[in-house]
Amino acid sequence: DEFSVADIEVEGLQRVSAGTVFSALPVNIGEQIDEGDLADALKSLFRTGLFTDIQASRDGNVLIVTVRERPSISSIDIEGNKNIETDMLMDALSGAGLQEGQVFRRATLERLELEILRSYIAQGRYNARVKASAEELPRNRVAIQLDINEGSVAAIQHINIVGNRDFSDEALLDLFELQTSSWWTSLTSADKYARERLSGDLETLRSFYLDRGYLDFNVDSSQVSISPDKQQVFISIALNEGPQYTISEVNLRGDLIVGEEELRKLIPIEEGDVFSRATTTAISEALSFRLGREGYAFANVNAVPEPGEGNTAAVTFFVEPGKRAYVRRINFDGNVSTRDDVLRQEMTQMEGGIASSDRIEFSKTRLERLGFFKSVDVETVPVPGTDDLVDVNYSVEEQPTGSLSASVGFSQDSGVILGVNVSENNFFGSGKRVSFGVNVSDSVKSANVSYLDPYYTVDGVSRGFSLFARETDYEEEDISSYLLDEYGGRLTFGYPTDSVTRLNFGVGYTRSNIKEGVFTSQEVRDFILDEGDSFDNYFLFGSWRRSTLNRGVLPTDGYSHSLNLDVAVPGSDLTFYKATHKTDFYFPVTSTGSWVVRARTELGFGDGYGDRTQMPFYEHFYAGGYGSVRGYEANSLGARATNAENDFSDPDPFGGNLLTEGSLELIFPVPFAGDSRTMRTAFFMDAGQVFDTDRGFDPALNEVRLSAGVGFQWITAVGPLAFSLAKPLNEKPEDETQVFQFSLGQTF
Amino acid sequence: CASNQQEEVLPEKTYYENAREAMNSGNFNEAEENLNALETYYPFGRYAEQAQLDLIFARYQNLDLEGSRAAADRFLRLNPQSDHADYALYMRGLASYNLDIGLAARYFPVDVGARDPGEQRQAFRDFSELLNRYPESEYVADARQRMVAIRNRMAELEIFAARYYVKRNAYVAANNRARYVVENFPTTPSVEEALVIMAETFRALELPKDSQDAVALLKKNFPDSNAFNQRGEFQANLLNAESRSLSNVVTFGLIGDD
Amino acid sequence: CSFPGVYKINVQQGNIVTEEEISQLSEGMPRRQVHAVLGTPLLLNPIDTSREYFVYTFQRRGGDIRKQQVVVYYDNDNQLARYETELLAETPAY
Amino acid sequence: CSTTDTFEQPRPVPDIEASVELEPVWSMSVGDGHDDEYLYLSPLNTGDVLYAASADGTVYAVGADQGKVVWKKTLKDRIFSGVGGDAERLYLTTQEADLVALSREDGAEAWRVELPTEVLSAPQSNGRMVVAQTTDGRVLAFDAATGDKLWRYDGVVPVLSMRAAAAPLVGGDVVIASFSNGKLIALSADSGQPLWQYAVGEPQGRTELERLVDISGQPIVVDTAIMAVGYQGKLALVDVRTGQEIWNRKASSLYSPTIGGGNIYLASANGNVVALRGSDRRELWTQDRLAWRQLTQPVISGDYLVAGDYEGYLHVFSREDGSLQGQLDFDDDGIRVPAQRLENGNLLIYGNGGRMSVLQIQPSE
Amino acid sequence: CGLMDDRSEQYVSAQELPPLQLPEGADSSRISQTMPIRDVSVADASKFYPSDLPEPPDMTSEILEENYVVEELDGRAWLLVNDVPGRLWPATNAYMIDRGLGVSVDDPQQGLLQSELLNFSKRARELAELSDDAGADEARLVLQVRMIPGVRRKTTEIQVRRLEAGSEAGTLIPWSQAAAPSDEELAVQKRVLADMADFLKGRDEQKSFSRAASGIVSEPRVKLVSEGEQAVAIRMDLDYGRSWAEMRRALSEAGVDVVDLNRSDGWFHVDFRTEDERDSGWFGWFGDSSEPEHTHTLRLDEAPEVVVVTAAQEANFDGERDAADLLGQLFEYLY
Repeated sequence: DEFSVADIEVEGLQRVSAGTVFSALPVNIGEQIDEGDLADALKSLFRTGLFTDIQASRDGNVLIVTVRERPSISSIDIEGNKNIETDMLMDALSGAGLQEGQVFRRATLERLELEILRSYIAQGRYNARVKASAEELPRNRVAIQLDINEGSVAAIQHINIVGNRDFSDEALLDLFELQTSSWWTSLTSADKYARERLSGDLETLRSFYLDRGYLDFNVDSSQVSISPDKQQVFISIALNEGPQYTISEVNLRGDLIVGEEELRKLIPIEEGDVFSRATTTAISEALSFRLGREGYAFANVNAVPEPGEGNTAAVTFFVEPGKRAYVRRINFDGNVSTRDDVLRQEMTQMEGGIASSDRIEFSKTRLERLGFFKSVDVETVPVPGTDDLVDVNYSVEEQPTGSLSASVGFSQDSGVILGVNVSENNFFGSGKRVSFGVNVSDSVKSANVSYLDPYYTVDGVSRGFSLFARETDYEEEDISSYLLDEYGGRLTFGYPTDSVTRLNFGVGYTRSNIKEGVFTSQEVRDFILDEGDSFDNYFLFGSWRRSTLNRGVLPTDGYSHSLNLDVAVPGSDLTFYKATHKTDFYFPVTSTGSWVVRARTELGFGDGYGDRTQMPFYEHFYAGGYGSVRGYEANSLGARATNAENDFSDPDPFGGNLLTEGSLELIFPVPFAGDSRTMRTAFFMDAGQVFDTDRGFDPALNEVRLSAGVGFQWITAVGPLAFSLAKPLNEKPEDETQVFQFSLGQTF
Repeated sequence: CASNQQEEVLPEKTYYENAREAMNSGNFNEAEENLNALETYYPFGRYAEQAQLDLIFARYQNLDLEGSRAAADRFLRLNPQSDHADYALYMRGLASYNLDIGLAARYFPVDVGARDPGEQRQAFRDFSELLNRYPESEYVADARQRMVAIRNRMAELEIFAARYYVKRNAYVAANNRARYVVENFPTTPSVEEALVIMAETFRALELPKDSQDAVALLKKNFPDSNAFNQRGEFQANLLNAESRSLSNVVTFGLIGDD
Repeated sequence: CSFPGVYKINVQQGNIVTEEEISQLSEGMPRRQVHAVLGTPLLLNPIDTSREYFVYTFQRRGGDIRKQQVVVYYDNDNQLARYETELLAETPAY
Repeated sequence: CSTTDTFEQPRPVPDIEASVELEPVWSMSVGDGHDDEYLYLSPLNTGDVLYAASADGTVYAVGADQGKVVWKKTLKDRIFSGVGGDAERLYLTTQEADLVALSREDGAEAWRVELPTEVLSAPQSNGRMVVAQTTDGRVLAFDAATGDKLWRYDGVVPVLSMRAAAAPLVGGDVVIASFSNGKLIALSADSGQPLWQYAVGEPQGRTELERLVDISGQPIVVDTAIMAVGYQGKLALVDVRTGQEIWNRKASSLYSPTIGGGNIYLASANGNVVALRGSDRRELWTQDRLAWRQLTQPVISGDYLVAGDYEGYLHVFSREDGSLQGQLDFDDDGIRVPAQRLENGNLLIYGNGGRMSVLQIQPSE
Repeated sequence: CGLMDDRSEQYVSAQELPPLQLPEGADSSRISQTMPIRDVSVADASKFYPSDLPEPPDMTSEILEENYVVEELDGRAWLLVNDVPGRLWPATNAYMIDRGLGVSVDDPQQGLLQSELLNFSKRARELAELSDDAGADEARLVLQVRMIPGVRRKTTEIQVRRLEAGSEAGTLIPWSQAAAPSDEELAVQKRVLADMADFLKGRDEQKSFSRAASGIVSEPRVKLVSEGEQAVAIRMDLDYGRSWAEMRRALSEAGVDVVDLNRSDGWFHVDFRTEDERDSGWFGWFGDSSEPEHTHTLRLDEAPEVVVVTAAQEANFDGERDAADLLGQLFEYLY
C-alpha cells in the first residue's frame, strides 16, 4: 500500500550523525513510496555497514526507521600471552580493523582468533588455546577480551635421519638448528619444535649436500609425529643422497666484455674438482662484480651444471652484461646531524658517471671508517623509466660522537677526570674540525685548542694547528715525584699517498719546566743538576699511517700500521728524537665477524743526539695499566728510580727509553644479545716491558711481563666505557699488580 | 591474578577542569594524566572530543612530539567530521616539522640546511593536506610558510651537493644537480645559484650555446645577481681551478702549484 | 725516493659511446631508439630539448680533463635530424 | 590467571582395596628394554615360545611356561619395531630402516632389505610374504623366504601424525593397512592394488592437533569382518571383503579394542575404559578414575580385564562393572606395549624398562 | 643576541619567488613543481606562530552547564535545550503521547504541535491543571508546543501555551504573539516545561531524528557583521529585553568584567585588558588585585525588528585588544 511521506524519523542513533542516515536514505518528504521502494531504501542504508539491523514502520504518514548501530570498541585487553608480546598482537588487531573507536564486527574477531592460534602453532605450541570474547557495554559499546593459554611447547625427543650413507647422523644433525632435548637446550630452546625451523634445517641439509657435489640429492619425506601426551615431538627424515658429481669441464658463454682470459683468472675450480654449488655461486658473484667495475651494474652471471655420464658434470657460466649503467644521483638518509659533504667527500663513486660496484662498496667502507656511524647500508636502485640509470642510496645510523660532551671520566691511575670537550666536525657550518677542551684530574690539569681542516683540498690534504698547556704532577700518578709544566703548539699537514695510506708532518715548539716534588728521586735530581729545569725545544715530526680497518670504531677486519718520529731539532735545549711503531691486525674467524683474533704491537725508542747522550726522562715511555699491560698498575713496569736518602717508601716507577709492548686478543660474541656494533668482549694476553738502556736496564726476554684475562668495551653516549679482569702471569715481587681495571672516556 | 586496584573515578567535568588548569599553569604532565583518565573513563562523554584535542597540545609542550603526532592521528580517526580537524592536522605537521631538529641545532649555529630533512618531508605532506581540506583554517598561513621553508631547504641541499661536485671537477654531476633545482624547484631562491653553476659547468664542458641559455635565464629572472659585473656581463668564475698542490698548502699559498 | 705526490682519484663523467654504437644511428630515428643505442644522455639543457649531449670526460689523478662529445639534434617531431661527434681514442671507465 | 599446564592432566594413581593380586609366574629382563626410546617393541607370542627384542639390538627366544631362554642373539643395529613372525622366521626393523628376517631356530639372520623410511609397527607375515608399513604411509611387501621386493603402495599421510602405528593385517589374499589419515585400505595380497577403503576418522577442527585421526591400533578380525578404532574418530565394524560398514560408534582410542563374552572393551584416549554390549553397542559401564593415564589395550583374563599405564602400573578391572579390583607397580619406565594372553590364560607383560614377566590373577588372601 | 637566536623561527623569512620566466622559444616542458604548494587566500596573512604554539580551540563554551533549562524573561518562559530541533521533534511528540495529551495536528516545518482536547483525559487535565469541578460549559482547551532554534548554535527553545480550541480541535491555530500570558498561565507553562524537561532528560540515551524538523534551522538569530576583515557590529534578531539578557550572559561567560551598565540607555562599560596588562607589572601582586578599568564601551541600539550592538575603545586605552576583538570574543559566546 502506497503512502506519501510527511516526515521521516530515525530512532536509535548514538554515534552516527543523522545527516549520514538521511543522505543514505533515497526517500524524500512528500514522495509516494510503496513496499518495494521502502525495501530498496533500507538495503542502501544497510550497505553503509554502520548498523546491525534496521526496521521501518509507519505512524500515519510518518516513516519511522529504527536502527541499531554496530557497537564500537571501547577497550581491548589481552591476557596470558608471554611468547608473543602484547603490542605485536595489538598491531595484528588494528591491522584487522579491531581498534579503539572502530566499529566492531564479530566475523573479524573469529578470524583473528585463528590468526593468533596459527602463529602459536608455528612456534610449536600445539596445545595453545585462544579465546576471544566481546562483552556488551552500555551505550552500544563493546569491550574485547582475549584470553590466551599458550600451553607448553612440544620438545623434540628424537630426530632420525634415514638413507644417509656418506655422512653420519651426528655430522648432519650438527647442521640443524633444531636439537633434541638436553639440559642446555632449555636455555637456547633449540629443542622446541617449530615448522619453519624444520624447513630451514632441511634447506641447510640440501645446500650442505649440493655444496659437496650431490647434485641429485633429495629429501624424500620429513614426517613429524607427536606423543599422545603432546609433550614430545619425533622427526624422521628420509633422504636420498644420489652420487657425488665431479666437474668434467668449465666453460664461459655470453658477452664477456673483458675477455675470457681475464675472467678465467676468477674461476678457481677446474676439471676433476668435486662440484659445489656454494663455490659456483661465489664465482658467479665474483664475475658479475668484475663486470660491475666496467660499468655493467646490471650484469648477471649464473652457473648451470649439466650432469654427464660417470657422475661428472660440465659447469657453464652464462654471462649477460646487460647495459652499461650510470649513476644518476647518490642520496644519503639518516644523517640528521652530520653534514652532507662530510659524507659526499668520502665517495669515490661520482654522480653522472659509470656505476662501478667496486667504488660503491669501497665508499661504504670509507663511511664506516669515519667512526661517526653505528651502521652504514647501501642500496643500488634502478631509476624507473630508464634501463641504464641507477640511484645509489646510503642510509646511515648516527653514533653519538658527542659534538658537545661534558665527560666525567675515571681511570684508576689519574682518578676522576673532569673534562669539557667541545668538538664539532663542522664548526660554524664550515666543515672544519675544531675542538677545545679543559680536563682536570688529581694528576693532570690541561687545556687544549685544536683546529683541523681535513679536506683543505678535495683530495684530503689536511691542514691544522693545535695549542696545549698541561701541568702534570707525576707524584699523583705514583710515578717518581716531580711536577712537569709544559705548553706549546703544533702546525700539522697531511695528505693521502694512496687510498689507504696517509703521510702527516709538521713543526712544533714546546716549553717545559720541571719542579722537584717532596721526595724527588735521585735520577731526577741528577738530570736537573746536569741539564737545568726548563727547556725550549723545537720539533719536527712526521708520521706514516696505513689503515684498512673496516670500521672506525670496534673494527673486525683489516689492519692499521703506523710509524712516527718526533725530533727535537738542533737549536733546541735538549736535542733528542723519539720514534714509535704501532701495528694492529684483525683476523675474522667466522664470516659474520662475531669471532675475531686481534694482534697489537707497540715499539718505542728514544735517544739523545748531538751533544745529548740520552732522551729527557720526562719524555720516557711507560708501560703497565689499562691500555698497555693489563693486570699491572699503571706506569709501574720497568726499572724504578732510586729513592732520595730519607725516602723509605718503595721506589717510584721511572719508565725508560725503550718500550716493547703487545697483546693478543680473541674477540667473542657479546653474551646476552648485546649489540656487537657498540659492545665488545674479548679474552686477551698482554705482554710488555719498558727498558732503559741509559740506566743499564737492557732488554731481556725474561724481564717482559705477561698477563691474561677478559676485557669489555662499550661505546656509550657519554663516551667509551671499558674494564678488564687480568691475572698477571709472571709478576716479580716488586711489581704492583691490579686485577680489576677500568676507564671511562678514553678509547684504547 | 592481576586485580588493578580500583582508583576512585572522578566526575567527567572535574578531570577536564584539572586538565585545563594544569595546562594554563604549564604543568603539562598533570594535564596529560587527567586527559588520559578522561579518555579511559568517559570515552564518549561530552568532553571526549575536547580532551583528545588538548592531549595533542599537552604532549607537544611536553616535548613528546612523537606522542603529539600519535594523538593527532587518533583525534582525526575518532572525529572525522569535527570542525577542529584543521587544528589536529596542523599540529601533526608541526610535530613532524620539529621532530628532527635537536635542541642543539636550534640554538647552536649548526647549518641545518645541509642535512637529511628526515621527518620534514612528512610535515610537508601533512601541511598540504591541511591546505587542501581546510583552506579557510586560521593555521593555513603558518603551514604554508613552513612548506615554503621546507621546499627551499630541499633545493638548498641540491645546491650544496652541486658546490661539492664543482670543487671535485665533476662538472656533469654539478650540472645535473643544478638542473634538478631549476626543473623541480623553480620558485626557490636557490635557482639563482643553480643557474650560475649551470652556466659555468656548461662553459667548462665547452658547450657555449647552453651556457648562454643559462645566462639568459639568469638575466631574465635575476637581473641584479652579483654574477654580473657593473656592465651587466656574466663574469662569475666559480671554477678557478683551486690549486690542490701540496706545496701550495704547506706554504699557505705562497709557492706555486704543481 | 721522490716525495710521493698527493693521491688523487680518477674522475669519470658522462656516457661512454663507442664508434660502433654511433654507426647504428640513422636519420629519422625516434628519440627512444637513440637512447636504446647510445644509452640515456646524462647531460641535458633544461630549456632546449631539441638537442642531447652524450659527453664523456676523464680526469686522471687530478690532471687535466680529456673530453669526448656526441651531440644529437632532433627536429620538432622528436626524430633524429643530425649528429656531430668528437671522439677520443679510448674511453676508460675508471 | 591462565594456567600453562596442558588440559590433559593425568590423574594420580587411585588407592583401592585390591580383591585380586597379580602373581608373577616368571620374570626376566630383556636387555634395557626400550632404552628411553618412544617405541612399541611388542614381543611375539607363538604359543610355546615367546620372542622379545630390546632397543639396543638383543633378541631373546624364551619358553612360554617357565621363561627358559631358548636362544639369545644380539644384532649390530638398534631395533626400532616390535617382533613379527611366521612359522619359519621372525621379522623386525632397525633404526636405519632395514627389514631383518631371523630364523626362529637360532635367530640367525636369514636376509635383510632396505626400506625407504623408518617402520614403527612390527612387520606382519602370512608365511608366504611379509608386509611392513612405514611411518610416512608406504606399504611394502617382500617374499618371506628370500626378501625379494613384491610390491609397494604409497598412502597419503597428514603433516602431523601420532607417534603410534598400527601393524598391517596380512591375510591370505588381502592386506588391511590402517593409516594416520584415518583410512582403512584393503590391498590385494598379490598386486598391492587397493580393493576398498573405509574412513574411520574425518579430520576436522582448525589446528593440526585437532585434525589428528590416526588409526594406531591393529584392527581385530571378527569372523568375516574387522573392527577398527581411530583417534578422535569412530569404533567401526567393517566387512572385510567389501569394506561396507556394518556399524559404527563415536570413540577415540590409540589401542585396538578387545572383544570377549559378547562385549567390547576399549581403553579410550582420555584414559576412560569403556565396556559396550556387542549386539547394540550400548554402554555397560565406564571406568574414569584413571583419566589421561594413557591406558594400553585391556586384555581379558577370566572375569577381569588388565591394562597398563604410562607410569608402569598394571590395573585389574572387574568385567562386571569395571571397578578397580587390583593394582601392581610393574615398571617405573611405564608400560606402552599392550599385554598379551598366553594359551594357558596367563598374561605376558613387557614394560618399557625391559622387565618382561608372565603374571596370573590370584584372589588376594 | 643574533648568534643564539632560536633558529627554528627562520622559516618566517623563507622566500617564495614568482614562477621562472623563460626567454621566448625556450621549451618549458621539463620545468615543473615536484613539491607544489597550494595558493590560499588567507584572511590575515600575518598570523604566524614562530615560537608560541597555538592553543587548542575551546569547544567547551558549547557544552552548557545544563542540557535542559527552563528560562524566563519579561513575562515569557521557555525550555532551552542543548540539542538541535531535528532531534527534539520526535521526542516532544513522544512526550505528548506519553502524557496523554495526544497530538491532533502538527507542522514540522514551523515546529508547531497541537494536542487533542484536554478536557476529556484525566491525565491531560491534571497536567494542564484544569480545575476538577468544572461544569459542562468548561471551555474546550488544547495545548500548543512550539519549537524554534535557540540563540546559541545547536540549541532549541520550546514554548508551550494553553488556548481555546474553538469549534474543532483538528485545525492548527497559528502561533501569534498576541498576549503575554497571565502570571497564573505563566506558572502553569513553567510547570509543564519542567515536566517536559524531565521526560526529555530520560530519553537522552538513544537519539531519534526527524528529517522534516531538521529543516527548522532557520537563519541564525545572532550574526557578526564585518567589513573587509574587521568585525564592526553584532545583529541580534531578538527583542530588546532578550538581547540585553543574552549580552549579559555572553559577557559573564566570556569572563569580561562589567565596570558599569545602563539598560535603558543601552550601554555597558567593560574592562577588556589581557592577563598581563591587567596585573600591571610586578608591582601588581603587591597591592590588592588591580581595580577593573573601563577600557571599552558596548552600545545596544534598538532598530525595528533587530538590535545592533557596536563596540568602541576608550581614548586613553592603548592595550592590545581593540573593539573588533571584543565583538569577536562576545560572538563566540553568543552564537
